[in-house]
Amino acid sequence: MSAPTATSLVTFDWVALAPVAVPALGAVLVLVVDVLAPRLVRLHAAVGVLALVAGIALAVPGALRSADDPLRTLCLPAPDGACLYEAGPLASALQLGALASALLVLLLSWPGADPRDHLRGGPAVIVSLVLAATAGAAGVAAAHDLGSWLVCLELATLPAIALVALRGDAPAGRGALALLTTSLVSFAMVVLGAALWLLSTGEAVFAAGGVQDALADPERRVVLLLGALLLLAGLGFKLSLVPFHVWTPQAYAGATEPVAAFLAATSKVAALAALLVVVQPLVGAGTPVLVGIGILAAVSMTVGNVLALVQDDPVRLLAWSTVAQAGWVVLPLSALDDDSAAASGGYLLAYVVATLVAFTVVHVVTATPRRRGVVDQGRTLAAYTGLLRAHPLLGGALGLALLSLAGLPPGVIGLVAKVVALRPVVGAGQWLLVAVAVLNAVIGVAVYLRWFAVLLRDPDEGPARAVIRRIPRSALAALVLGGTALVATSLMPQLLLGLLG
Amino acid sequence: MSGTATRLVVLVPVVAALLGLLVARRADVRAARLLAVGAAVLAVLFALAEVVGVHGSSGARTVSSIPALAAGELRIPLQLQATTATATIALVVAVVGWAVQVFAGWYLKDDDRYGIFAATVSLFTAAMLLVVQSADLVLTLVGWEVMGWCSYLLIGHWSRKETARRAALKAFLVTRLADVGFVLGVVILAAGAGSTAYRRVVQSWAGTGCNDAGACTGPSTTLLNAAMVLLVIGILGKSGMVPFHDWLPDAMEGPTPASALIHAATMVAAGTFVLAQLFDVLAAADGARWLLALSTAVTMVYAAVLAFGQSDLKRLLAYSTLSQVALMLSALAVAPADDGPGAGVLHLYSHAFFKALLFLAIGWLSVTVGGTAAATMRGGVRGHLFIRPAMFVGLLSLAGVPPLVGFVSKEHVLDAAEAGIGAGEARAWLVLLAGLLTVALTAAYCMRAWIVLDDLGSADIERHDADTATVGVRTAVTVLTVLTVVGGLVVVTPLLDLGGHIGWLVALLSILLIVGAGLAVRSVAAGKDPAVRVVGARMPSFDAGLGVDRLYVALVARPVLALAHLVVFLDREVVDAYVRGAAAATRFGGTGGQRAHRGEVAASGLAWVVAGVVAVALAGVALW
Amino acid sequence: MIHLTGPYLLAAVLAGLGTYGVLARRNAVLVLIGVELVLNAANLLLVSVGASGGDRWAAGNVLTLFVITIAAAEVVVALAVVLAVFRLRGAVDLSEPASEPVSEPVIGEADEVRS
Amino acid sequence: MTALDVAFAAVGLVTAASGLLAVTTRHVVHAALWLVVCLGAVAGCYLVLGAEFVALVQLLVYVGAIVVLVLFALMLTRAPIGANPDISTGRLHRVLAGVLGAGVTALLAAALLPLAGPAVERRDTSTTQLAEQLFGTWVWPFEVLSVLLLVALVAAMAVSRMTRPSVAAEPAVTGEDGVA
Amino acid sequence: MVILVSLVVPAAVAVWLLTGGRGVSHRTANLLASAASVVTLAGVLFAVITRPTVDRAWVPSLGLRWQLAVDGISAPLLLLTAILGVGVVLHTLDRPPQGGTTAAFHACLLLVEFGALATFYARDAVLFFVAFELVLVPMWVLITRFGDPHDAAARADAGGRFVLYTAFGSTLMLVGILALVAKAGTSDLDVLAQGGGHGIPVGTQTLVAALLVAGLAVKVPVFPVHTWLPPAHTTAPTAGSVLLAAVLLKMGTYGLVRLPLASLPEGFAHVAPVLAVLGAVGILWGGLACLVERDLKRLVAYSSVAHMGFVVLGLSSGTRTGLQAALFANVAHGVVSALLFVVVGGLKERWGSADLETARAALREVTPRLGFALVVGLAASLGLPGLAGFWGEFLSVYAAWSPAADRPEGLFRALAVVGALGTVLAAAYALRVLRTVWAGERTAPRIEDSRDSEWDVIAVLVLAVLLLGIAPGPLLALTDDTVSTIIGAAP
Repeated sequence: MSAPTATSLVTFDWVALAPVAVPALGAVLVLVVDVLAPRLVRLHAAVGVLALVAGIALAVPGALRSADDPLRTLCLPAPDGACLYEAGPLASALQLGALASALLVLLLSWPGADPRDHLRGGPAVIVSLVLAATAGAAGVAAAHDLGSWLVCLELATLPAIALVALRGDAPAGRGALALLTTSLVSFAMVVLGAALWLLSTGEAVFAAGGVQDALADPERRVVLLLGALLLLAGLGFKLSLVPFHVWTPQAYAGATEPVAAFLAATSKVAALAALLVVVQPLVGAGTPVLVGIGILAAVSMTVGNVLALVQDDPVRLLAWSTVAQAGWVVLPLSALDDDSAAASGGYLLAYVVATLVAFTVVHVVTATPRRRGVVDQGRTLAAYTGLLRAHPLLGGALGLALLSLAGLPPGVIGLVAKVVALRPVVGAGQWLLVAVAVLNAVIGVAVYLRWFAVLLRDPDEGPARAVIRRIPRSALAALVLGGTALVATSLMPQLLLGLLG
Repeated sequence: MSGTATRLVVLVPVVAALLGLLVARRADVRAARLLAVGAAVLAVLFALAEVVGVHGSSGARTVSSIPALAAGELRIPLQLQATTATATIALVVAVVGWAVQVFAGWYLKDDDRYGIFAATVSLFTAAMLLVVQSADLVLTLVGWEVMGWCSYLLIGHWSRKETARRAALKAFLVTRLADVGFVLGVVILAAGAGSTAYRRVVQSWAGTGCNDAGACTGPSTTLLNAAMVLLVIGILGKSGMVPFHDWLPDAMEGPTPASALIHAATMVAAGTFVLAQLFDVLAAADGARWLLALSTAVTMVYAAVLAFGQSDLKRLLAYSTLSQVALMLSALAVAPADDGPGAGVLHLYSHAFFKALLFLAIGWLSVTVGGTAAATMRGGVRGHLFIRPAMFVGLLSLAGVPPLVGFVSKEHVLDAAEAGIGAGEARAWLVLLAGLLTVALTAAYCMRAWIVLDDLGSADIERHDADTATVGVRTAVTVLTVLTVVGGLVVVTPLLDLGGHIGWLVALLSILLIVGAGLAVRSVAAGKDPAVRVVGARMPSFDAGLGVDRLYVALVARPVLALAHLVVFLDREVVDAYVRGAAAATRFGGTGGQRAHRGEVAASGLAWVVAGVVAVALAGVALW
Repeated sequence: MIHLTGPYLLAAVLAGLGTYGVLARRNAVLVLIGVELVLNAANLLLVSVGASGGDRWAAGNVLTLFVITIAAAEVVVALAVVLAVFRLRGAVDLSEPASEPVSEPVIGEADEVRS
Repeated sequence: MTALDVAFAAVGLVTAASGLLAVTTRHVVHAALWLVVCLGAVAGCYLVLGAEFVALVQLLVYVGAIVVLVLFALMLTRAPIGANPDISTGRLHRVLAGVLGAGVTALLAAALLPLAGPAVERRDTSTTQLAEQLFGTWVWPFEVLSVLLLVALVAAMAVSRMTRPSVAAEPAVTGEDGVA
Repeated sequence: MVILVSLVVPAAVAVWLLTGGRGVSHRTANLLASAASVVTLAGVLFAVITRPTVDRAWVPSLGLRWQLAVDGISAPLLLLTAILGVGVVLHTLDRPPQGGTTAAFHACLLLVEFGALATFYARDAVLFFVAFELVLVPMWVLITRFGDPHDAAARADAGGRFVLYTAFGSTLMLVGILALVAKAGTSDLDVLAQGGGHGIPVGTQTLVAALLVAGLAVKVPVFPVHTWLPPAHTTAPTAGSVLLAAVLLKMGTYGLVRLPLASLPEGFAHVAPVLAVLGAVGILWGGLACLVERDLKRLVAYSSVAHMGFVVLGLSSGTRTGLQAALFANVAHGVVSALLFVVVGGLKERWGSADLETARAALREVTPRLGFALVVGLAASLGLPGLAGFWGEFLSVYAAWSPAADRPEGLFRALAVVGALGTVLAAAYALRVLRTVWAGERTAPRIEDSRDSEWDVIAVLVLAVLLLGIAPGPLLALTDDTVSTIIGAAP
């Protein structure tokens, strides 16, 4: 990149920046390859996968560092000393989550994997969009200043809108429009919030020092809190927190399953990562922010669960489940102590693994060609009748994913995640919130077991027995990857939680 | 030696019961009979050995049974004891048990469930032996409850009969209800003593409460009275005293050997022995003694009256049991603390013999004549070589004619009451008067029974010739007859520790009463059943126990069932309604929310976003 | 010398107007206009921070540039989506409820034909 | 009141008025044109606040590019020329929107105005300084921004090249050939 | 190590049955499951004798450890679980399950066993919770898939109720555990028990104890959160009912002992009176409901509510006797209810329904073995001495009469009376059942008597009932040390 000029020289550590830079370069590279060899669609996907794998490999070192000694780069010279890029174990773990989930999404949308491939612009566009958005997600996790935070956040959002629209039918259009308008408004709110942040702290970095100064001054304190709340609200959209959630079911249902999976996984990682960057310096900011988060968490999980309970379309069910799980994700943040950020991240990663597996299975089941004369029920729960016996691998993976989401063993990872998420809240003694969480844990069990019960049925009871003859190899790979991750983390939750330091 | 015997006396019938259960499945009656009778003989022998063994040593001896229980603060040593009194009563129980087993082996020889019956009887005997020999309240409770359960099985033995099923149910439930008192009494006593051993309980409750240091901490009299009242309630229930009495006559639905067992030496009399063990405590509990005196006084007269009017001779015997057991217990209610419970125990001893004799005789007779109704049995004993003398002796003893064993023990009871009057206890008057009245009434119904059995109708020699009774049965009846005649001699042995002696004045009075009542009945009879003459059309009501059963149903069963229905209703409509309500509310919220989101209007999403932002911001700023 | 009251007030007014615009419009493109107003309000704040010297590294101005660029990128994508939707539905009315059943099996029918 | 204040008040008034018209007018195209005025006036505000370069970019990018795009979009979506009540939501909705908008203004004003304080010395940021910072301190977001722009372009092209669903179903039938 | 064997074997076999061995025949699956459960039983036996411990890190970032051990409180329950684990598998031998594959059925049985064993082994509060949750899904599958084949809606309802209700309870418990761990700074149950809540303010202790009690009460179940139990029992297959009654309910009481009682004695002292009252209400409530209940399985379920009331009453008294009583009654109820459910389940299979109002052949006449087993079960259920039920209930009443010094004596004494009255209700409903089902003169329609594996299971259970009743000493002695430690730790 360009050489910095003398006065405001920043250090550059390419290795540290690699988890962001590699996918971004990958996106460009895919476009280049597309120009050179437009017919080699599998090559496009392969380049994308390679970029993500490389990104994952390069993100690992950051995750293994201790929390006191994060990866820092883009640091200003001595007197200022602030760094624009700071990736501790938590941020690196979130980067890993974003990259890995994007990898699964790419596998799912592998060219030819979906016989209904309606995506316009060809695989290259999709791959590059996914890569770019992933780069944004990885970037926002480590962004330490308003500039890169805003840019990366938008980089993570904008391609997703296009991805939804790319399916190219009316529901997709509606979903994309909903996502678009909501995201635009939310982005405006975020920018407004960022402006207020800068105004009150006088700092363009998310650092505790400036925040403390601002908090000490009653007048600036209001502005800062208002800014923080606006940022929170803007990110609430991305996390699908109620009341910023309305786009979620529309966009999920409109998009193809891989894109929905992307929205449910990578996009959420980006959102939480962005939120954590904002929230961490606010430790000690006092109640308003915390109460705000708490209210959002409680309302989200309740609304999400209750509505998920009555859905018949698995994608919509997963959409509402996302809303509910988003509530759980931010729940620990309402008790802002040292553990809550890690708790939140841990819960998110557990959710991401489980939900990706669920989406993978939904994708396979929905995309399966039907026999002649068989009514298509791909997007109803009835299509999953007896899946566990008819197709053990799919059924087993989906079952495990659902149980993980419900937080019941054998989906131990989901259970452990609930423990992790509840711990800070209980520790802080926020009993009202705890009560809501307890109720929602129960409703959540009902939500997922309702689906799981369908899997358990006799396959012959189904109105139209789904014949899944052959799972595309890429989807199988995604399934195996996701399933293995789920099983492994269920057996050894430390694999996942350990990432967070 | 006596320790081993003590254990074996209990253990042998238990083992016999368990083996009996296994044998019962095979259709082989002989094996079951051999086992039951053999075990009974063994038990008698061991009991005999125990009596001999105990006689040599002095004082109470405790014998460990199974290891003591570690139940936290409470100590449950689970020991047995071997004293002369316990050994003697155990011997009596064993003998009666043996006689019943022998008799049952013949009486039920064609019954397809004889094996079970014999095993149950063995278990029953074991339980009674346990109660008798127990040195521990919990062991007593064990025996006590097991007896109750066995009585349920025995009474309901002929479970194909609805009446038998109902009688069994009633017997168990009534006694069980009363047992609440027994259990609580035991609990309170044990809680006070920190141990369930009789010795410790008596020490801590009856003692002056002064320890070595001289600090006197007497036990709370309220608690003491409460405990003993509760205990007495349990005993009243088991013994069929008013107001729990109605189960006992109904229990005649069981086979006669079972009746003999329940009525003679075991269940109904067990309370007497338990109270005798706790006599020192009881003596300090005035309230309990009053309760006991009242209930027994009422029962002895009431049951004697009802006995006279029964149309069924077996039920007559049942009511006589009530009356006699009331007499036993009344001795404990009034005997002065110094005299001890000897009179009651003595009556228990004697009643066991003659009542067993009477039941076996009447059972034997019923087989030959085909029923126990007075009308069927008319003249039934005439000409029978065994039953006639046995019946004669039994009824005389029941009536308390000297020098039979019944006379001896009854006089001791009356004497205890007299002594109680001497000690200035008002309830002793009550008991004495009721006792004397009972003496007359007893003589009357005995006379009636004899008139029915011997004077009326004609002997059917052929039926007697067809008598299939085995040698064993004849032996058993003979042995019991002999014991009834000579059993009174026990007062001159040291076997039973008697505090009092026969008061000659009262004895004379009672003899006069007996003779008078007997003659009166005889004169009324004039060739007909005196009861028909006296009671006449009211006999069905006498048979029905004056309708107490309906009272039970109305006062206890119906309200409880109504409550149960209420509980089920509440369970379904209130307790569970919350659960269903929560589920319904959630689902309702779901559909409502779904409807709200159905339009999928992008603009409303935006509206939500903006409204949310403003709300969050306002909330944040306002809360700040 | 300048009072900052003016910029702050104007920013507040613009944000309010933008909010109103977002909510009061049915046409997707016009909603976009509302969003632009809010963005400009934010930019105004950022620039005024720069003008008052309350920041380091010229953050106010630089961020404004960033936001303008991002807005441009957004508008590009937004207009593409709007056009696509217009072509699919013939209108870009945000208040229009979903006319077809929510989970219509559009794809399945096509597959059925093919198989 | 300094001279700068007066200048700011002038452009500010224009900004606010044109902004108001942009969100209330019933002419679709007028709305876009009022936006042009408003954004231009904002550029004037930037000038008053001493940020020449930003003002320039505002004019260039916003007024020059964005608004033109908006106008194009309006035309392509066959927006009606002339007054059209259908472009706004119902009355009640608008009242609510007004309340919320006023709420936002009030909230922001209430929070910000206490911070305004006395007049401050305007600090101009020279374009050189800005450039130095932009390519020094802010080089990383700047580069990411370039990726964002690229991706946005690609995405926009892909999305806008889509055909109608009935036609779109065809490539799927033939398999993998339906690439861009 | 032997602990791990007894955990890994059932889990591994279950997983294999669910994955690799899906298609195996009933006999093979049963053989395999039998082998696994027997090995498990051997492992548990060995563990109970040698008392090994396992302590390995599992999730260090949560401080969660595989901390497993055996002590006097868990040993009886471990044995009970392992024995019944063998029992239910054996019982399935002649009854190929309906509603799903046989492999899945056996796997569910083994998983429930695994979860229960892990719960009783666990010495870490959070691990305890995780293990506690393990049994939910397999049990739910047993109810909803393999339950009463006549009524799918009832199955779904019962299963849903079971899983949601208990999930609610366990989440509450989790909150309690987290609060406890946060306050006490450790999740090691032994350390918690030694600490005895020192240094935690009484108010907090009470709150946390209340949370724990509320959560665990669902599982026990204590009135008024018992309404999941009757439907679950009614619809579950026999093996499921047995596990539910004999193992799952025990996890609740075990948790009550381990968590609030041992770790927060002061707080528990404040909650105990309420708990005791609820327990006593449960005794009456269950007993009364049984008096008019028409469905035999529901009746046994309600009787469970009553029996667990005694356990709770004993626990609440705060004395060593009370705790001993509770632990004994716990095990006794496990054996007795298992026996009853095997018998009643067998009857329901033969009759096609368990409605008491339908006239049927008297068991005493046509199926003496089943009749005998029913008599023994009900006699034990009404607390007949010499059978398992007596000791626990008697000691419970005793403990309620003489509670610990910090309990309201008058209240507890009243509850002792209530408990004693409850035994009469037990007698009443037991005899009601015997009168309608066991005794009678009808001999038609004939049903087949118990034999083969069913009879073996029944025989073993009857023997256990007798053994516990006649010789309660070993069991009481087994728990004695630990009980003294726990109550002794109280200030």
